[in-house]
Amino acid sequence: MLAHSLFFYFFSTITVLSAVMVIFSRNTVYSVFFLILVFVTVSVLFIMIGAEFLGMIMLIVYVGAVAVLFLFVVMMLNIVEQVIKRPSRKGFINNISVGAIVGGIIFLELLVAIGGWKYKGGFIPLSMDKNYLEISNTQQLGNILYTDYIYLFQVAGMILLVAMIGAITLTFQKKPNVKRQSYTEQIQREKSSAVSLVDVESDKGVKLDD
Amino acid sequence: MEYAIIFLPLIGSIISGFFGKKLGDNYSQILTSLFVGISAILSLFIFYEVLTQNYSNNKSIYTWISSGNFHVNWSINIDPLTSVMLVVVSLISTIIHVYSIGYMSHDKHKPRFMAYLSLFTFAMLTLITADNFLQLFFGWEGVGLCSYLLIGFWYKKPAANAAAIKAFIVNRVGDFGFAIGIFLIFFYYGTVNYNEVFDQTGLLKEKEIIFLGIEVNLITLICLLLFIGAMGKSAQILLHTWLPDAMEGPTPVSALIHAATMVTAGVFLVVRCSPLFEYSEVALNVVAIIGMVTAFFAATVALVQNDIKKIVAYSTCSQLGYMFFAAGIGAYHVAIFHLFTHAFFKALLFLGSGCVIHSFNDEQDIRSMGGVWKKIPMTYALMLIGTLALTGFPFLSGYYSKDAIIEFAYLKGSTIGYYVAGVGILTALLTAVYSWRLIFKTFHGKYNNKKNQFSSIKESSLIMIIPSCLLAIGAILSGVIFKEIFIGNDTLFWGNSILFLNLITHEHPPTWLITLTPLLVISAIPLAYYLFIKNLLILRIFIQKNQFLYNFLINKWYFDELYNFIFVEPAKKVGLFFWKRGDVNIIDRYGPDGLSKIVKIISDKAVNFQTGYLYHYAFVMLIGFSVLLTYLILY
Amino acid sequence: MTEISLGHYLTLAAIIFSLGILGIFLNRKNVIIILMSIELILLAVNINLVSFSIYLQDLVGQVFTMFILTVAAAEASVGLAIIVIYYKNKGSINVEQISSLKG
Amino acid sequence: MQTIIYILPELFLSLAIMSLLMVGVFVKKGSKIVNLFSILSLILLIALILNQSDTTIKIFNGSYIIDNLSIFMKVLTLIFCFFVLLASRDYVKNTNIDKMEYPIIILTSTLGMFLMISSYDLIIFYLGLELQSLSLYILAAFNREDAKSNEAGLKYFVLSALASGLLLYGSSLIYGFTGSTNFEVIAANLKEAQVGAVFGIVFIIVGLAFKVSLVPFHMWTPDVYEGAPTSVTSFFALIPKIAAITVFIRFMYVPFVNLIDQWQIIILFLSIASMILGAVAAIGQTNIKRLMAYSTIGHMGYALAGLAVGTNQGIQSTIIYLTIYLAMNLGAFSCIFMMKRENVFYENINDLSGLSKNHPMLAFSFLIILFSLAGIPPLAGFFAKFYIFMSVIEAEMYALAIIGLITTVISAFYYLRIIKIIYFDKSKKPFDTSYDWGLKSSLILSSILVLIYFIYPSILTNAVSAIIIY
Amino acid sequence: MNFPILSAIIFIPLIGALFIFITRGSQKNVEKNSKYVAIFSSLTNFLLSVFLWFSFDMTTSNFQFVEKKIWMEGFINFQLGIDGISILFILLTTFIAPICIFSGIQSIKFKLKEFLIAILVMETLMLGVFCSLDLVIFYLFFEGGLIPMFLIIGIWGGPKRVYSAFKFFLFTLLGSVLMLIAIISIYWITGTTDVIKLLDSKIIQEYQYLLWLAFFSSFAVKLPMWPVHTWLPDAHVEAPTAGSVILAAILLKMAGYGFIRFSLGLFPVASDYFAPLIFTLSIVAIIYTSLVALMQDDMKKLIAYSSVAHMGFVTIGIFSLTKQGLEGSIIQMISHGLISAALFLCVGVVYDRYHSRMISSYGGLVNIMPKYALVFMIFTLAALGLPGTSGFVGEFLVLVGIFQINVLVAILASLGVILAAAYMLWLYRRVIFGKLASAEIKEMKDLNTTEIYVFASLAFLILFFGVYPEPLFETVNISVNNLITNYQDNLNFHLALKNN
Repeated sequence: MLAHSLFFYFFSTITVLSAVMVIFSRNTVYSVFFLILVFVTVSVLFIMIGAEFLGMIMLIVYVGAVAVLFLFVVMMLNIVEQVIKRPSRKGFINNISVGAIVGGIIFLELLVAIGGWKYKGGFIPLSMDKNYLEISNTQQLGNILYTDYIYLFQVAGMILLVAMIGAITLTFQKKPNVKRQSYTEQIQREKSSAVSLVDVESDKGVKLDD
Repeated sequence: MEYAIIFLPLIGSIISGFFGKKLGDNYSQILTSLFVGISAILSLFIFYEVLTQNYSNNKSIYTWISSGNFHVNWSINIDPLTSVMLVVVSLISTIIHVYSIGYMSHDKHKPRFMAYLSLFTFAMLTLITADNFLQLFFGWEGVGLCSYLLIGFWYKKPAANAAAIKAFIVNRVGDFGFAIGIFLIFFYYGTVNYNEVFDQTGLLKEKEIIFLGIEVNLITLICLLLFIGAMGKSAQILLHTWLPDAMEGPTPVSALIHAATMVTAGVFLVVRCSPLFEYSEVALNVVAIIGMVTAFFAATVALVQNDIKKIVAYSTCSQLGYMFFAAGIGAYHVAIFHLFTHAFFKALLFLGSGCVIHSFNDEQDIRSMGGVWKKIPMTYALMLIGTLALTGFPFLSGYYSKDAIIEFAYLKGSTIGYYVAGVGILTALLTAVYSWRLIFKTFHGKYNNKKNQFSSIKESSLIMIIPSCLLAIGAILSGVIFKEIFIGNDTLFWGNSILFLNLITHEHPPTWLITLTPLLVISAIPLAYYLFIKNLLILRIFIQKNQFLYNFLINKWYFDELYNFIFVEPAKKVGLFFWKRGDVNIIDRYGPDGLSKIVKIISDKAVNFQTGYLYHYAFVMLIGFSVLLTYLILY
Repeated sequence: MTEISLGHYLTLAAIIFSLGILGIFLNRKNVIIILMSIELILLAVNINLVSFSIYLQDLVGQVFTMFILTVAAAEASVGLAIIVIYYKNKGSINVEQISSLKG
Repeated sequence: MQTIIYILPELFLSLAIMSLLMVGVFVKKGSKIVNLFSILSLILLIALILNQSDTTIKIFNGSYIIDNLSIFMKVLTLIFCFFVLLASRDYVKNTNIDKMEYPIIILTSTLGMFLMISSYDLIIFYLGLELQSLSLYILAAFNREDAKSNEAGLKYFVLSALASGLLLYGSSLIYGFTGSTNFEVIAANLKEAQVGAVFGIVFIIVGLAFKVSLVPFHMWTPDVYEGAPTSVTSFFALIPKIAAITVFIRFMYVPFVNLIDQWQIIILFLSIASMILGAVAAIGQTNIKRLMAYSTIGHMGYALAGLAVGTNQGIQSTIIYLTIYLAMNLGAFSCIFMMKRENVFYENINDLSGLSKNHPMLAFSFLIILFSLAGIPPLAGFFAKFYIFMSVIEAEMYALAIIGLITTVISAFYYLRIIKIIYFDKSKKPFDTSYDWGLKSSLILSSILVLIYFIYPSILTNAVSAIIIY
Repeated sequence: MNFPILSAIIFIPLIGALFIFITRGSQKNVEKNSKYVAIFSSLTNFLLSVFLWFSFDMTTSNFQFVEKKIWMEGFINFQLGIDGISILFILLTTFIAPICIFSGIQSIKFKLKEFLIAILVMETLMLGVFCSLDLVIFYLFFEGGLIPMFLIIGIWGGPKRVYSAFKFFLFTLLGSVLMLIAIISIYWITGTTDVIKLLDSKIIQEYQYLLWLAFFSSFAVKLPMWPVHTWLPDAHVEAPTAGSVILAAILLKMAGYGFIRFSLGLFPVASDYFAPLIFTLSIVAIIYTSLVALMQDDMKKLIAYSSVAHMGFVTIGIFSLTKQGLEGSIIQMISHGLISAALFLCVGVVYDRYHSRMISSYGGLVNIMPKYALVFMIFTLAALGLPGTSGFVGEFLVLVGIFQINVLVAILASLGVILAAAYMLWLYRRVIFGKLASAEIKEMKDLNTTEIYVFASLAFLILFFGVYPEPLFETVNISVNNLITNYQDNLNFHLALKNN
């Protein structure tokens, strides 16, 4: 138990601190790195309480795909260290104060909500429960994902498809100056379209001297 | 027959009014005169029947308004009072129709003029033949309208237009009282029919009502309100201002409307309502006092006026005062008698002055006349007869009626009566003075006119003179002939049409009274001659010494200025204030325009929120969200 | 203190959630940071769901988390695509310059 | 196998999407074919959906529901999707968004909406929502050469992602506090107001309100409407509202039905705020699409007012309002599509000036539609409001009714302003008159509907009377 | 006979409008055909309504020619029917509509087709207001009128038309939305919006006050009463002649009709309670607007202000709740409908010729337009309530009626009569009398034949009803009696309820 709580505090502290850094870091690349750190620690926490599959997926999807994508875009757009113009310093202070107040209020209210929860005794992670250890978390998820949630699974596929179409449609450009090969065109090419004879009149050409 | 009397003028008016152009001037003049003439003959016939057979008739033509128990008929009611009025109206009207043919011979709009005259006759006839207050009111406003139209007949003259409007509006003020009187009558009697009202009056005489927070006697109140109407129409003091101005109209109009008929409608009303007035001592006294004051006031003003028609107009005003105080002391029949005689001689005076004006080529100022009596003897004679009759020269018509009024007032025996009699005598003297002033200034002395050659002055055409002669005959004889019938001690002529609660007998008036007035009147002739012809200096000095008094009189006691100051200007100012301040600056500014401005401001604010910055949008969302959350926590 | 309860996890999630919101408020640099803040919010959701799922001994929460992961990935790809084309057009993704549409 | 029959429309739609995608990729100049077939498939879908039985069926462990509401809303979605595609064909052809992906993405978003409409479970709802939203992000930014379109897409994306985040957080709370994601189970477990669950409700309402564009979660609407290509704007203004309102109804009246005291006040607040802002902020607008955005905000406020009432009548009035709103907006956008001069599309309101002279019929239709939007009787827009106020007043929410009607007056102002420009102002150069038949027909249809709806208004009431949720 | 005559009357103009709408062809032909169709349909309608009047049974107070169709299933039926009060307004409407069309044909220079459509649609809507026996239907027609009127003012109006049209539209809309709330509330309180049923049902006293106020807000704006009258002068001034005519002659009457039919019929307790308020506002309106009218230099504005004053009499009469007052106000409405229509047409005549509404632009018109001067005189006199014109009958009865209730009100209202004389005569004098104001107006032509017929018919009616208003009284008599009896019963019922 103690280990559990120690780990929890350790990782959650890191999580919170890196989350803070995500927001406050001036360098966007650093922000992305801190985001990755947040994901990693949270996936550790997940694994800790018995949601191993999700923990791992988290690493793969978030860290492996999403965060890298972020990084990629940041690099590509070269907005790593943008010069931040602060035309109105007052506005910034206002932003901080308003943000802090609103964020604080929401946080406190969430605490109230969480405090209102009537806990049924202690929080026992599944990993401690013997009965559930017989089937792994992954298998459990698999069991229901492909049966009860098959419809959702399909829909998720659809979402990914849309995301793909969208990303391609939006960013894919045929550049007019770039020459591309088309085998069919090359093969079907005939003489008539390729070669033409031109009668050249004499003395009408370009005079290089002028 | 009654229908013919009333509707012939209307038909004549319509034909001449709408088809006058096609008909031609002559035909429309002849037609209207003819129709009115027939109506006059028929009225005489009816008068004769009333006189001999006590004929009376109440014809209901059809229902005019019937709303719940408010039920009014168009009707023709013939009784002695009506018959007298019928004669006066239709006869004078006929004469003036004929006279107008001559007088208006140079005007371009003859058919229109004749149409108006006939229409007026029609309205006046409906007024007097009414058997209920509402029809009376119809005629009342109808004659007001015609008066308006006729005063403004020469529409190019701004003064005429102004006078016309003034006449109408001042009359409206009177009508306002009249109308409220009718409301009161209907409210308490449940009817506006004369007979039904008069029958109940006895029962209601003690009734006190709260009117606008003041407790008053019902009958008194009704009478006073009706009398306000009468004051307006009959140009009594306070509401008299329109009458002198009305002289802007053509002279026949002045004769017909503003001397002989319309203005006497007020007297007619009071007499007609004698069953009401008799029950109200207060109202009668008010009538008497107003009449008295008017008589005196108008006479004083007439003393200094220079416009020939205005003098006659003020004289009319003054004579109407006589009639009213006659009625006010309860001598209704005398009032009507004076009305009757006055109609003749005053119409005569007007027609005469019309002739004078005509002769002088539309000159009206008596200072620019004089010394022409030989040139226009007929006119002179007519004017002389009229003046004599007016001043009450013995044995002419005015003598009988006016002196009768004074005598009755004296015999009444009350304080008011004595006052009235006194003022009546004084006024009679004044009347004589200004009348003779008129005569002397106009016909005697030096010829003062600059515009016209002396030789160009000529007698008016026969078509003007002959009708005037008829009137002259009336002015001379009407007093003698009808004295006994109208105001004789034991006359039964009036029948039920006039109610006397306590009839004043005029058995034995004191001799000094009988002789005093004529003496004064006659003595005024030389006095006037001396002052206005022989020795102008005295007056001039007198005027210089009493500049204030003179100005006071020549400005007609400053009534016009006063009204202008109290009513007209404030009304305009308030109207402007309401419009510019009230409507534009307050209602619109804070109402629709203000609201739209506020909405616009809010709109701009709301649009300003939409800064375009992503993080602002997120702020708004999150702030909104946290507000909702907080609200629910606190809720 | 020593025993880690559901409340601890929920509190952690709440903190991360609030930080995500704060991030949106504070950010004056570029849109990508906002996207990352949103990712933080999603992470908070995931923590919530997983811990609830464990607590309730009910797998639905974890399934839900999986789908959220999927969607988050898809969203990130589309979002970044939009950012890229925006950058191509405007040469900047500074949030203070994204305001041609307003009013 | 039985289940498959029930989800036949969804299956058909997915298959259509994939096969059309194939066609589009592999057939040269496939965009025309894709366009045509996607429109055709919508018609087929209507047939398929109408074929479904009208008894309530729940499938996939009760996570997917097919009932009167869902059928009605799906049909509504399809019909208007069909007309929007038809009306915008001309526009799409004349701008550089004429790609084969365009109809496909519209179809995917439709699929997402189907999922939302039928969802009976938080997860499936979320997936449907995201499917739809992803498609919409893409659509908003579809004109990638146009910076405005990109900006619209970016703004919509960021804010929508934020809204989804909030919504998800709420879902997680609800899940935690009730132990289930199924609507009925949630309803069964949410008997009394627990703070956490109430929070969850607020979070979810915020997410939904964003989709319906209610104040203060509306901020994206004007910008996105203005920036996105007009064809996409018309889609935005019409179709997602159907699904969002349906989901709103479902959430409020199935899982959260017992906590009506808690959420009613929120809905009221949102509704009133939207009415006011929609009325006020549109006044100064010069871009007609932007103006339509504010108008939409206002209209959604009214629609929500019916929802706040908490009766079946209220829900039905909301649905009627929505339907009439769709018809009116279809007409309005058809008119906007006609603002074309020499193949360039105009968006400024002033470009309409003197329209009545050059195009009397178009002006007349616009007139009818605008008056209807303003809610002036006897046009359909009035009846929409009438039903809403019927139910609002039945619940004795007089303040809401009065505010609603006063904002009607204010909003009448800006509709009148357009009419003023069309009818009272000097005419400009005429627009092109070579309208596409699809555009013409959708305009004529919608304006006739709006105009003659008063003859037999029971037609909609009868149609929705079967929808009983609560 | 089951011929739905009321529906026919209501929808004939609409059908005419449809015909005009679908006419195609060259500009000239279209205009010609539209003219014929418009004149034909409006005249047919007038004849039909006269026929309706003749077949109307004046001996019963029940609603006649009742038609009922299911409309909104379950709660609202499309129900039409008339009693003695409404039929007069129907006649007025069908009479004024052709006049407007004639006037429009004369003076509208562009978009004539659309104009005729607008007028015909307007006619349909106005007739609907007077025929409908269901609150919702009533509201539909009542509000629907805003659309064509807005267009008439806005398209064919004067230079400030946009402001005026907006003011008119938004002002009246704001007023009537509250009425919509009240109508719906009535539905939920009583379970019906059927007027016949509602007249028998007794709405609880506490509700009545608010409902009355809501209805009042709508009618007061429409009527218009002080201080919400400011839209009227603007609207009148800017509207084309035909628009002003419709506005003054009929639109304002819808509010008066509404007061009689709904405020009195449905909320007697509240009507009783609020009558002093009405009196106060009306008195203020009469005196205030009369004084304002006195200062106007724009003819139409002057007449518009006078309309406000005249409508003040109407409200006073209605809420005096006496037989005379009610009948008087009905007659006043009819006569004001005719008179104000005529006066606006008069202004239109000179406006068409010289394009100025300023009084100062004219003067001495009698020299060149004697016929015009004559008709103008008749209408001026009618407007100032001269006995013998219909204006007098109405005004006088109203005053008789109110005098029985409140003397002070009667006296103050009578003051308005004096002022009316002042401003009308002054107007007349400045426009017609005097010397010709300028050389340019010398070219103005006198009335043409169409105008003469139009004016003659109006003048005839005004004078006819002035000396023989009996047909009007007969028509409304029983209905008004019934109205008052019901009102008193209802009031007593509530009083008894309160006392117990």
